[in-house]
Parts: sequence; structure tokens; C-alpha cells
Amino acid sequence: MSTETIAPREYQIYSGDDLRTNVLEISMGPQHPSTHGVFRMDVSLDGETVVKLKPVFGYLHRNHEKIAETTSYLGSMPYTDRLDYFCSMTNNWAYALAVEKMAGLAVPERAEYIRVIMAELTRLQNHASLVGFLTNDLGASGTPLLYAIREREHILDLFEWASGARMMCNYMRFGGVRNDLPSGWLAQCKKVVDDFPAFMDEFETLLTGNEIILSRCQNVGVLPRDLAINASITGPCLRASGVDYDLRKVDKYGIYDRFDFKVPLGSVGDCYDRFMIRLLEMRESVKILKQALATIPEGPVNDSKARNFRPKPAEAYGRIEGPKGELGFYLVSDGTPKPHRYHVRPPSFINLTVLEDMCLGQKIADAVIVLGSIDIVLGEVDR
Amino acid sequence: MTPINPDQLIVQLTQWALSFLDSYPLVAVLVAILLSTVPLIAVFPGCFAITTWLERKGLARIQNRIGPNRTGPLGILQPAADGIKMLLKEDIVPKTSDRLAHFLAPVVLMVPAFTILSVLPFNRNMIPAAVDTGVILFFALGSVSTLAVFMAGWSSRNKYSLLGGMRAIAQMVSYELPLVLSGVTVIMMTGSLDTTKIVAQQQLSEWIQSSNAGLQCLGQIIGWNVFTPWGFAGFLIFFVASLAEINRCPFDLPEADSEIVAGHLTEYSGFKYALFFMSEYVSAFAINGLSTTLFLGGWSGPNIRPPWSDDPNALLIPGFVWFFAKMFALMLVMIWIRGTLPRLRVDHLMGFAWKFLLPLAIMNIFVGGFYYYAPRWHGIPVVGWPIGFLVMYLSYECIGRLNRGPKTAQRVYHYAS
Amino acid sequence: MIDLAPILAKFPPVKHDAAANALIVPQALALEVAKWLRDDPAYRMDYASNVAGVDTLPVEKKTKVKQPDGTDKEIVTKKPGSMEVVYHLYSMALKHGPITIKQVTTRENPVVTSLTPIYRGAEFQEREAFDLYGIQFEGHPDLRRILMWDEFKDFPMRKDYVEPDDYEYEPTPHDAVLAKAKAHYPKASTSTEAAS
Amino acid sequence: MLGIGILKGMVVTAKNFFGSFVNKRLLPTIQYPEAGNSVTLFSRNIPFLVYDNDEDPLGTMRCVACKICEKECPPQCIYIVMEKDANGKPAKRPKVFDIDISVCMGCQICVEVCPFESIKMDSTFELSTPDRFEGLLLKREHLLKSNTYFHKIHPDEAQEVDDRLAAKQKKPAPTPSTPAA
Repeated sequence: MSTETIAPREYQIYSGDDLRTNVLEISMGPQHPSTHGVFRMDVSLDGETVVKLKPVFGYLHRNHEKIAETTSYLGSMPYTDRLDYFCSMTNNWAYALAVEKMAGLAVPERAEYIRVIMAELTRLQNHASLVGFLTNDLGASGTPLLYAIREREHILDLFEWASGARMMCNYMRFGGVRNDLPSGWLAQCKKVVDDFPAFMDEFETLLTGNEIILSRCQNVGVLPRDLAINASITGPCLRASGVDYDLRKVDKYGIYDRFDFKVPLGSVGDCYDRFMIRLLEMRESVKILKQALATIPEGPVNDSKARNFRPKPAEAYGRIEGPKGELGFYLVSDGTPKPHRYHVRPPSFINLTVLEDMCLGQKIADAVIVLGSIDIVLGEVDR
Repeated sequence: MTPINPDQLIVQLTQWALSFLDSYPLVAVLVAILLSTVPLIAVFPGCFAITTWLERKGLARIQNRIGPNRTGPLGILQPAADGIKMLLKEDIVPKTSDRLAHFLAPVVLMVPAFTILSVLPFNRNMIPAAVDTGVILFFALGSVSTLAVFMAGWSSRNKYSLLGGMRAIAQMVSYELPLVLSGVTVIMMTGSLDTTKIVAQQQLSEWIQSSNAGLQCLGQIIGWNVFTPWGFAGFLIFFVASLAEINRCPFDLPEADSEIVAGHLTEYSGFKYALFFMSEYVSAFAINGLSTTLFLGGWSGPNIRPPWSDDPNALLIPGFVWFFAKMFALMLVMIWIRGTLPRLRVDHLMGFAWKFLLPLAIMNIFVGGFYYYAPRWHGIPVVGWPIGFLVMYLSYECIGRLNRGPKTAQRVYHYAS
Repeated sequence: MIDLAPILAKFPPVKHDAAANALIVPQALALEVAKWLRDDPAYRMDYASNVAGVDTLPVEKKTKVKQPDGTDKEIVTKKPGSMEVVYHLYSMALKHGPITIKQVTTRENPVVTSLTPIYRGAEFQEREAFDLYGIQFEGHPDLRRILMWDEFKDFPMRKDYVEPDDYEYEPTPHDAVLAKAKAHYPKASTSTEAAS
Repeated sequence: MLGIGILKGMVVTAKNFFGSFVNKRLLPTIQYPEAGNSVTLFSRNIPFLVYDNDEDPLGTMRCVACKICEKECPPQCIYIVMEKDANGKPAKRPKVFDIDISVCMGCQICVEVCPFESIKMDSTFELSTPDRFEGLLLKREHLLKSNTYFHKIHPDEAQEVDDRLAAKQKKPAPTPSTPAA
């Protein structure tokens, strides 16, 4: 690696004496069909080619961190649902993990299994819908997305059954989960997980070989390995660039060391790799789910002491491998029931750092799919 | 009194009506014009309404949805509801737009869309304008739509619209070439630009004249151009190019919603938008009608003589039924494609036209020439057919491979140890 | 846990905060330490995971101590406030971590050294700390507001931040909210007030 | 061959097109409101207050106005005023119990912290109203619902709660637990 940071590339506009063109500045968003929420890109175009791109966000900013600092530790849990509203289960887990790390709470065995099951189900539905949204950005009129949403409904039904809500689950608690799984839940979950590979096959037949997707995604929005590391990219985007860094393997948080799964790696780091890595990760998640469902023990699901506790002055940084990347919570306690500092490290926020680098010199249509392949959720970017 | 011929009923009725005006030739001409244009203006918007309903229902089913089902049984009144909604919407014109061009664009798009319908033979003796150079007229008038789209894009004073307009020009001009060249093969074989002659050429008249009902029926089908190697390749090229010409998915770049919002349509609303929308569908019908005429035998179809008639030209099922059936079948394929495929990128689009379709279309002309002169055995093209097919297949493979290049390929993924 | 002794030995001004297991790095040295941490083969801390600003208000604690003569004497202990920027560094190459480094500065004039020249990944998070805490990062290539709009003047994450009084009507105002509502809508009496 | 991937994709969509006419799995839409809604026995939406006896809702409401839920509610949407009897002594009953459902996010934390099992989650959802302010402010009268209703919407949970309360009754006089920090 070089000694200095990898600076953004510059795009040179041809400016011969005989040819003079003007740069077209377009403000894509916040109301635009494909900016995944209220996200804005200030794009400068040379014809159709992107010469400058600045991401602008904050339209959904509600100062989540400040709210958390004025409420109790438990009171922030439902707010974490609303960070990345696609993956409330993993958000809950990341926060619970940070608090457990800070306060030294233990999690019962069954609760750990439930957490793994919920997190992997979340990963399945997030990746499936992301691939759907990506194809929407590519211009498919919603067909793959609706197939993904069809499958996602089954997973959301499971979430609702366990937690009472489909998206804002608010299910994990410090030292466990809120309530035990209802009877019959595990059997239904097994059925959903067993049905999932059939959907994956259909999905892959529909998408992976399609010549238009191949030509649109391959060698577009390349994120080099060194830049990916230097810019703190995490999650599938990082692994698509060929870096073997999956927190489930590195940190082995929870009980991930008990499961047998593999980490798929890309080689080029383009949109197609990011897209394929997600499809492959879904297959691995199905594997984890099958193992977890087969071995889940009986027992308590939460630590009754963990309610309404008052942590000692301490600080902790807890992180998990969310579907979008490393989701971390940095907590500082000063001994009061409210956190002194509560900071979220949102993966989609930091993954946007390299958006400009990936889009420069590409067409405007590519900028849209590069953004789609990063997988951002504005609830998390803006907080 | 000739026996009733269901096929020619409408034509006969028209002639009967006009016979009253024999003494007023000027009025007769005017009435004749009205009688051939009014049905076009009445029928095709109806077809447009049915197609929007079909598209919404079909896409919905492809996507595992139900589709519109609240307006009437099966949502059949949805087009009417859409229409009412569209007409009641406020007509918004951007302040800085070029008002005249902004107003004219939908009109300029609509007029040629309807005009080109007039050279399509819907049935025997049923062609609104029997022009000797029908195909030329079709292409010439059809390309006016490029101008309309650019007018819309430029006059809106919206950057997305401008990009859409520029894309539209590049795309339509490029795809005109393979479109025309694949049609040229048919013109070459027929030796005429007259659409009625092109249809007649696709009918095996000896078989139809014979007394065997099976042969009569088969003779209406077997001669379609699409069953020859050059016709098949030409049909595919023509169909793909026509998708681009009418901005249908996967070539809907001028109105690519995920990239440039709605392209040239971004600043249109209300009635003007409805006109745009309808014109696009009418041009889709027109171009599908032309590809039906050129390659799918026009109005001819599996048809037999009515039992009461000895006239070799009398047919039980009117020809325009077959014509519309084929046209709608092509529309359904377009809907199916729309439900499946993502959009191309602008440079791929150009590459596809110039580096893939154009060479193939030129190759197809040579194959057509070879087929024409290749020796036949009892009129059956024993040499021309297989060799023509082989050449077209090989050139498809080769040009396809040359275009794909080493860059895009299925990849093998590895797992971290 | 990573052995921090070599860093402390190499950079004597760097202090170790045992409670948080963090390195307190003086601003002048921050770039150098970060670069060394990134490139040293034993550490290879190539991944700046988390960057967070922390604001601590000055604390004034009054304790009464009984004097030998029986009277109470108040002892006032003052803890000065501080502004910190915390970096959590990990290594993707060696898969270990974290090393927490902190730059501590004053609340009145918060200036620290930006680590963006070493870690591109810190770019947005430092901008966020600038936006919400008003911490100036020296050497940051593009220090602009990121979440708040450009015209916004205040720093909302600071502990002494006072919300502006652009209060929106809420049907259940009570306590602090009620006071604010009363100030904002002097005449309007809310339904709950009437009920209670 | 160029185009094979596209053709395969078209076969998939064609299968889904025809499958949607025969396979229920391929047409998962529920026609609300004719074919029922998607509320399950586990859905939670907004809180309600439980009372035991249908004859006397106000007399048998479980809430004692301890204000724990008001304190713990993350978006601060609950407002409670305790009732005072004739002598000005606090009666263990709320006089005002308002929930602003335009603020409530249905997180269920009030249910978790309530020591008296008096606030539970409802599953109604058709609460839209043209009145943005008063219409979305649910008062004590709106919120009070019987235990029978609770049994109807969440039978398992209601049974558990009843069992817990019965066990508590057996024990000598329960002391209301103090609000935790």
C-alpha cells in the first residue's frame, strides 16, 4: 500500500481548440426515482459521462444520537430499528452487543441461537431485496424485485410472529431477546429456509446469465482493493473487492464460531461482483440457518438482571457484520442511566465515501447502479 | 347480387354506400377519405386502451401480482379510468419552457403515428391509402417521431428532458438503419414497395386456388417470409430494431425512469402526456403492423372458403382478424420482454445497433439474394434454405462473439479459506 | 488485547488511558502515530472503523467536609470539560484490533488533527464530528457540514446545545414540552390542560 | 450463444405468468378488505389499558397511575395525571391517560415496564382520521378495553398474564414495586 491515502481520481475533459463543450450539472435527487430515498447526487456530466459527483444527504437527519443520549439505554432500542429499517434485527443486535460488552452481561445459549437465526433471516431478506432494487435501477420493470419481495414476506411473517412487528421488531434485549419463540415458529422457519434455495435458483436463472446485466454490471464501478480498505468499506462491497474480512469470522461474536460457512470473495470489485457476492452470501446464510435450526437448545432467553441497569463508567465499541457492512455502536457511560455518548457507525454512510471514485468516468446510468450496488438505506445514512 | 363474402363484407358495404354518390365525384372522394380514416382514428385508440389493460394485467401476472381489478370486472374499465384521470389533470407548462414547441411536440408525434397506419393493408382491398411506395412512406413518416421527441426534450428546459431528447435522436437514427435494411430484403424478394403486393407475394396462389380445403389453409401460411432463413433473421432484426424505434424496453433509454426520471416526458402532464402515451402505443401498433405485413403474411392466415361460395378469394374469417391477432401477439411479446429485461446502456445501445444488427442485416441481404437465385427442386428451395439458414446462424454466432469481447463473461467465485 | 507497549515506547508523548484502554495522542503527533500504526508490520492498523466526537461538560462538584472544629466546609472540585475525538483502528490484514486512539482538545476551541490523509474512511465521520460538535479537523480535505444544512449555525450534539424554539403543536404537551408550548403559543390552551 | 441468458430469463417470467393462475404461492396478494387483513395473533400496534369487569370499566382498570410507562416511553407519547379523591389524597387511578398515537411507535416498552399488567398492545390499525391533532390523541375512554377483548386478540399472551396475576393474588399483599431508575 502507498504511504499516503488514496486520493480521488480526477476526470479529464477533452478540451481541444476545435471542440468546446459545456459541463451539464444535474442535481439527482432528493426526488428522483432511483436514489433509494432522499439522497442527492450533485453530478456534473460531460455528455453522458460523469466528471464530478458529490453525495449530499441529511434530509432524514433526526439526530438519533442526541435522542439516545437523553433517554435510557433501553429507550434507544426501538430507535435502532429505524436506522436501517430493512434490518431492524441486526441493528438491535449490534446495540445489544455494545451494551453487553460495556456492562459485562452474559447471554443465555438459546438467545444466542435466536439472534443468529434472526440475523441470518435479516441478511436473506436484505440481500434479496437489494438485488431486486439493483435490477430496478438497471431498468427492469420491477419483476426481480417483486419476486424478492414475495419471498421477503415469508421472512417478515416470521419476524411478526416472533416479535409482533414486521419491520420495527425491537426484539433483542440486553442479555438476550425479549420473549421466547412461540410454539411452531421453528417449524415454520425451517419450512421457509428449506423453500429458499428454490427461489435462489429461480432468481439466479433470471439474472446471473442475462447478457444485458452482464454487460451493464461487469467492469462498472470498480472499487480497487487498496482503496476499499483505506476508505473503511465494509460488508459485501469490501468482499467483492477481494478482501477477506467478515466480522462473523474475524470477531466470532455471538456463537458464529460454531457454524460452518464460507466467505465468498470477488476478484474485480465491480458492480457484478457486488451483486454476485450477495447472491452467494444468501446461500451461505441458508447454510447457517439450517445448522442453527437443527441445534437450537431449550432454555431461558434473557437475563432477568439486565433490565433497568445502571452501568458503571466505561466505554465500549461493539460491532457486528450487518447485511450492509460493519454496524458498530460506540457507547460511553458516565454511571447515569443515560449514555454519556452514543455513536453509531453506520455502514452505508461510510460506504458512500467512495461513491465518487467509483462513478468518475462512467455513464450516468452507471452512477445509478453503482449507488444501487453499494446498498444504502437513508435511515441509516442520515440517522 | 354476388354471394356474401364475410371477408369482403366491409369493403362491399363501403362500395355500396359510395355508389349512391356516383353523380357527385367530389363528395364521393371526401366521403371515401372519411370512410377510410375515421375507422383508423376510432379503432386504434381502442386498441391502445385494450393494450394498456393487457400490459398492466400481463406485467402484474409476470410479477406475481393481480393487477388492476377494481374498475369493472377484471379491471377492464381501467383504461377509461386512466383516461379520465389523465384528462382531469392540470396541464403544467414549465415557466421557462419554449411554449410553442412544448405544445406542438405531442401533436407532431401523434400525426405521423396515425398517418403511417394508412399504408398498412388490413385486408384484401382494405388499405386506407394504396400507395405504390408504401414502405418508403412508412419509414419516412415514421422518422418524424424523432423530431417530436427531441422537440419535447429540448423545449421543456429540463436537463433530464434534454438528455432524454438527445438519447432519443441517437437511438432512433441508429436503429432506423437495421430496421430499413432488414425490410429491404423483403422488398428485394417482392420487387415492390407496395404493401399489398408484399402480402400477395406471401400467399401461394396455386394452393389457395385449389379445391382442397387443407391446401387452401396451408397456402395462406406456408409462404410467409418468416419461414425462410432470410425472413426469419430479418424478422428478428426488424422486431428488435422496432423495439428501439418505439422506445420499448429494453431500449427505453429516452424515458429511462431510473436514470433520467422520465426523459422527454418529465415536464408533461395531463392531456399532453396522454397524447404522448397514446402516440407511442399507436406507433407500436403501426410498426408491428408493418412487421406483420413484411414477414408474417399480413392479413393472410389459416383460412378456408365459405361453403356457399366458389370464389377463390372468398374467405370465411375476415382477414383483418388475422392481421390484428398477429399485431396483438407481437404486442404481447413486447410486454413479456418488458417484464423480463433490464435496460441497456447508451453506449451498448449504439454498439448493438452498429456493430451487431447492422452487419447482420447486411448479411441478410446477401443471403436473401442467394436464396433467390439458388436452384430449386419442384419449386422447393432445397439448396437455398439450409445454406441460407447455416450462413445466418454462423454469422449470428460470429458477430455475437466478436461483440461480446473478452470483457464480459460468467465468473467463477472463490471462497476465503 | 493488543500490546500497546511498543507504541508508548516509540512515541513517549502518547499516554495510555487505562480505564478505556485508549491511547491519548497529542495533536502534533497524531498523523505520525496513525501512519506508523498503519504501516508497522506488527500492527498494520489499515482500517479506521469508527470515528466519534465526545463532548464532556465541565463538572462542578460540591462536597461538604466536616472540619475538625465541627463546621461544614464546602469543597468545590472542578473537572474541566473536554472535547475528544475517538478513533477505533483495526487491521484487515492481520485481523486484529482494536486500538483506540483519542485526541483530546478544549471545548472552547476544539481543534484536532485530521486523520483523513491516512485513512480515507475517516473522511465522512470527521465531517460528521465537525458538523455536530464543531470540532475543527486540521488537514481535512473537504471540511463541510454533512448532515445539517449549510446555513445551520449551531452544533447540535454538544451537551450544552439549546434547541431552537420552533416548536410544533403536539396534543400531549407536558413538563418541559408544555412550558415550551406555552411560551410559543401563549394564547392557545391545549386540550390536556383543560382536562387537568 | 448470445441471447441464451435472456431466453432463460424469459422462460422464468413465463413460468411465473402461467404459474400465477394455478399456484397460490405465486399470487400471494391478499385482497384487503374483502379477503381479510393481515393482522395476526401476534401483531402489535398501539397500547390499550386493560380493565377486568365489563360492568365497571373505570372501577376495575388495572392502571394505578404509577407513571413508569410515562417515564420509560421512548418518544414520550404518554401523559398521565393521577386522580385525587375528595380529600385530595391520591387515588390509585389515572384521571388523565392520554396516548398521542401520532407519536407512538408501537415499541411495546410501556408493556414491558408495567408492573401491574395494565397496559397491553392492541392490534387495531384502521385509525386514520381527518383530525390530525385531537383525532390522534387517544384518551382514557378510548384506551380502556376489557380483558375479554385482550383474550380475543392475543389469547396466549392474555392467558399467561391471567396466570401471572392469579399467582400474584395468592401471595400476600403485593407491594407495588418502585419505579426503577
